[in-house]
Amino acid sequence: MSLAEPPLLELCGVSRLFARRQDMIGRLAARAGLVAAPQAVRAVDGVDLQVRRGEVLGLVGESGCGKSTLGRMAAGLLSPTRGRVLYRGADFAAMPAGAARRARLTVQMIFQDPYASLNPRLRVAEIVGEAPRVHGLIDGDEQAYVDAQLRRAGLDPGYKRRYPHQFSGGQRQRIGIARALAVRPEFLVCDEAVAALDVSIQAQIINLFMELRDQLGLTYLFISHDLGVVEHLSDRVAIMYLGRIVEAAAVEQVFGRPNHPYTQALLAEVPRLETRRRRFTAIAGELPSPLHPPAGCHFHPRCPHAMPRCRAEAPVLREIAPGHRSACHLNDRA
Amino acid sequence: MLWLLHRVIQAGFVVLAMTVLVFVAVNVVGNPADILISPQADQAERARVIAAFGLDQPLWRQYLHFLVQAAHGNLGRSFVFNQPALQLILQRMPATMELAVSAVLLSVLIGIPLGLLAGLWPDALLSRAVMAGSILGFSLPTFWVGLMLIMVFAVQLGWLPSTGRGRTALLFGVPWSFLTLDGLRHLLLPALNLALFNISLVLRLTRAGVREVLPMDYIRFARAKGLSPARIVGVHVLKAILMPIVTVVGLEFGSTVAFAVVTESVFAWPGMGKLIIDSIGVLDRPVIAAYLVIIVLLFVTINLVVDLLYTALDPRVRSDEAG
Amino acid sequence: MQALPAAATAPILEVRDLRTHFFMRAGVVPAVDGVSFGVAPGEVLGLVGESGSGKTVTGFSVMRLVEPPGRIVGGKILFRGRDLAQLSERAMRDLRGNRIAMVFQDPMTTLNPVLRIDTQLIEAVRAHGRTSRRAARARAVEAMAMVGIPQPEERLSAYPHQFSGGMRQRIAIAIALLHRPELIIADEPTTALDVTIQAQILAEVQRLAREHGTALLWITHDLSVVAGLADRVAVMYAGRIVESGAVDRVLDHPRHPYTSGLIESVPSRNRRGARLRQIPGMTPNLLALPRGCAFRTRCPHAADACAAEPRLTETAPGQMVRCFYPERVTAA
Amino acid sequence: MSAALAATADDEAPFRRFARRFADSKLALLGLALLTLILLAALLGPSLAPQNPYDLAQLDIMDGRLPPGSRMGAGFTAWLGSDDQGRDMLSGILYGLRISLGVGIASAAAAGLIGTALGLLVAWRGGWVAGAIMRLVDLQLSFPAFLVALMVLALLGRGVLNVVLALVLVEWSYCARTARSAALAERRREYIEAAEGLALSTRRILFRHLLPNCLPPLIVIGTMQVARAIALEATLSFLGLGVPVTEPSLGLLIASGYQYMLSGQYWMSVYPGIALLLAILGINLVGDQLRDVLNPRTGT
Repeated sequence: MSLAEPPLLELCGVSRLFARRQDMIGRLAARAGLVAAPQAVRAVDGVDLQVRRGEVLGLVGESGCGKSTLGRMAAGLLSPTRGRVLYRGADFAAMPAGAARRARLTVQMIFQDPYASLNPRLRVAEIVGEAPRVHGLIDGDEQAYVDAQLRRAGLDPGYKRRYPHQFSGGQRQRIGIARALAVRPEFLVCDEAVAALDVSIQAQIINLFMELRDQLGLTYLFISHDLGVVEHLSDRVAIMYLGRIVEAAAVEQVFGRPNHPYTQALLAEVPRLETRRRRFTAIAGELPSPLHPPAGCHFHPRCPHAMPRCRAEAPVLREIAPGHRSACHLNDRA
Repeated sequence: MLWLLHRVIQAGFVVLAMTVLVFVAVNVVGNPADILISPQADQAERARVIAAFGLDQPLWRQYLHFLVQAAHGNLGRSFVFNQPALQLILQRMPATMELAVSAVLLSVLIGIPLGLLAGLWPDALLSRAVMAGSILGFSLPTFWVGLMLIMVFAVQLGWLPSTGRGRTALLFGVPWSFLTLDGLRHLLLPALNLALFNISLVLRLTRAGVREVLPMDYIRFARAKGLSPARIVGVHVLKAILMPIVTVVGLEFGSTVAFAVVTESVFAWPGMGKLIIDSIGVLDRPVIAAYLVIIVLLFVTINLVVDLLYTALDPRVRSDEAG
Repeated sequence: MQALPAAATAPILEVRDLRTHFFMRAGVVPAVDGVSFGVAPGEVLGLVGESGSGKTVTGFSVMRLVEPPGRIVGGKILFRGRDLAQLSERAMRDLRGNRIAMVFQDPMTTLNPVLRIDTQLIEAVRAHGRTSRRAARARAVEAMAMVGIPQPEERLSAYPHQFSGGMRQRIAIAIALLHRPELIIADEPTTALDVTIQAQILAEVQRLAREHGTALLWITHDLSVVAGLADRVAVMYAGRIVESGAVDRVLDHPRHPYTSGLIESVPSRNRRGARLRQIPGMTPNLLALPRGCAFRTRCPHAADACAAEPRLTETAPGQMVRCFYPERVTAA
Repeated sequence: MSAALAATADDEAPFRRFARRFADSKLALLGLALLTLILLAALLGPSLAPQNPYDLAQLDIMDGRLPPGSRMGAGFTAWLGSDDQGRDMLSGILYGLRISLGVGIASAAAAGLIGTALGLLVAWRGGWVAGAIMRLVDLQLSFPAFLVALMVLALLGRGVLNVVLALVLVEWSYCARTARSAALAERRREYIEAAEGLALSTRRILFRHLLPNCLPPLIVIGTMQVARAIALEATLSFLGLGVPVTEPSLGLLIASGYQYMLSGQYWMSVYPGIALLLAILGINLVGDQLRDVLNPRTGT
């Protein structure tokens, strides 16, 4: 890690709570002790994470672990309840409005659902061209600019007068990519960006992401539940479980020498093409509800190595080898 | 439990808010003194009456007085009938309730089967006819249909009477029309008239529910279990569509009571709706106030009951803890 | 047309030249167009395909649960020698949930949200044969325990929304197992679940199928799941089976360019960070399929001959391929 | 499966697709024809009517209660008869239609604007003001529109403007609720998030992205509201609480003819009633098909 350059994106102790909405009577009843006050859901709980310029950071976790919430905070779409999101060392929230607007453009998001992420009432040309026009990013002819964006995303500009419903899922995802790139970002947050696509289309989009990275020097936060995809295109990987990062390291380390019992279980259970007629054995237990996370280490009820300490004390994420961080009490014993 | 408390407190707020509105509507807009005091009265007489009715007090005092009186069931005397207004309204209430309940029963008994038919076989000729008819049903203005019913069945054909309740019989000390044949004959046309809109509503709601539920995975899964069509429609579909129907029928009961004003006017049905129209005509304010208070209480009760039923029917609402 | 060579024992289900079409306003969609396969007792057949390939419609066709505008327009569905396509609805109902059961993709929507779990289990018990409520309840408890639901007695009186997705899928599987069916059709039952929960469900299914000798038709888009679970695999593309055979044979030596493309585009088959090998083009529009081989517009090996319709041919023992040039496809 | 079939998407432009789907129903086309006819009749009313029924100088009490087809004193034929004031029924209906439609459209438009604006605001901003507005909406929706309108008019007294005011007062809450729920649903969709991520101004997001996508249910509700308002106005006028006798709408015409119906002089009530029915029916037929076509689950 070069000391000279600050990370492109830095999350410092970021938490996000979602309070359950309550009306006045409910609040009064809770204050009078008639009922228990509803807890807030701690979707993201004290996450520290850095993304360096030019790298692809894969963020892996199962549903409800808070990875999408984390991605939205990284993209500036959601403000953290606690902690700071620093972009090149600067906090969006502390910038003057105009500067913040411009700064926000440098981080763009690619969404999961290719059907919901495009405005159905606008033509493709407007979907892609609106933001750069509004922000004065187009020097010459707007149509030529839009054509160039579409072509770069692998779409025929001849279709730009069409509406989103006239495209397939893969093509819609390309439109979403063209829309994001049209405002010249340097950082893309991809939230399950290939999960909804067919296998044969998924490979095309992953390839597109990698081409764009080379062409434009993009940095990615790549959020996915698919370990195979993350392993393929990430430089570093962070594993999330119930709002916390449990392990983060270079991709070779995570997939070669997983440290955290959750990472180990996850890797063991991914079906692979190479393993035939295997006996599936599964870690016990359900994914706990984020509403009532277990005390101590969130993973302890399902962990084969759980000790009394795990029930009481949450392990901190600390470095166990250069560049390899893990949050497990087992590491203290060694 | 909390939920019930919630609803009751909410209902209390609604009633309180409505009494303010009723008070403002009846006692502030226009000068009640003008109505209470004969124009021939001299200044001293005027002052005496104003003091007697508390009209010289500040508004909030007058409102409190109104509230206390209302709580004791005293909402003033009708100028026209010279009877306590509340008593007047309560006397007419059974007739209106009888009419409204009959109309709601008719709408459920006719609406649900026709809606099921139209939902299960949407392309059948009969279903299309039913749906076209239902548009007609909620397009026809109630009062005009009433006139037409009278013209056809009472004037032209002479089959059924057009006005009044007919012979009544006592039950729990209250006169009812549905207990005598003559009363039923009198009840039929107004009940049908009042039900027409609700029949269309229930029918369309049932059909929409069936169309929505039929393509659901759980219906296909029920078929995959090998269940009979009767059980799938009778248990899986019906139970799933029941909630919105119960809600709407419950809430429509209130609307029906309100709309009875129209039907009662057309058929000269001696209920509280006819009374209120007459009272508005002669500005009999205490009666209007009493009617409003009764109606507000009625609606708050209906809403509460509908909520309770809804909770009994939908398990997802009942344990809202998780979601 | 004999599709697959007979397995060691006579197949429990044999589908021959099945055609299920959807009659839409825009035209006829041949969702399933001449599909043949067989499943033997105790065997797991993986039916693989992308969206629109017709794999799900195939499963529903076997259950005779295709809804309008879809209709089975041809072919035979032989279950223990009886043609289900010709069976009366009444007779079919006796088979469904009894001797053939099905598990659906999305556990959140397969259980009726307004009925208690016990109602939904007990009605399934009582749909086939006279059983007292008490006995049916006992059966339900037993089935819940069998799929690994803790405290089945108490949980029976809960409603579906009180269970997680994984638990609901277990309940759906319990319902499928109630009458010890000879064949279970599973339509992507783990796709909507998380990795760790998917592994649990796969483990249960595998154990139950082995213990009861149930035949399994496992429909999925995920080749990796098929690799771990199935004995044989059939790959569908645009309403047809393009390749089938033993799992090892097909995955290690695919002979159809589509199968090969699918396998090669899985990230773990590529060098990390390198460009993935991809199939060009889009999943086809079933209303405007190219003449002849439906895959030829995306195929690297396509030639003039492909404008004609290729037949399924046996390229190796048990391996059937619908391609004119199977020898051009070599394993990577 | 359905997704796979939907992937065979057609290449039609949205409006053509909308028009084609609308024309699917012959009943809806009939409704559209009916509606056009009624609107034309109302627009051209004064030039079509043989008489100005509001001009007392043109009325002759000697022409009173003539059966349909009678010759009037002024020399024209009263094809639909005349009423007790000596008013030609056809002229009365043409003029009454103008009032009925005018009141219905004006009140629905005003209620739609107010309700949509408030509904969007509530969905977008939240906070206690929004909460208070929604409480008010809920409160009002739990009482039948008819009753609220009845009471408002009992307070305000008769008059065309008062009727419009009363109708706006009862109808805005329906539009507000519809707008709010549509906006809340759309707001959660990712294209709104994308627009925020592209740092577009709030005004732009609201009016170019959110509002157009909330319109379909609002159009349906708005259409039905016009029909409802017309029916409500007629009912209130029938009860003597609506428009004044000097400007009779269809409802008032029916009411004044009512007393003669029992003596067989049906035309004074029946013909205005048929006109009223056709107007409401036309609107409802169109609205009903719009609901099917614009439904996000089945439509464009």
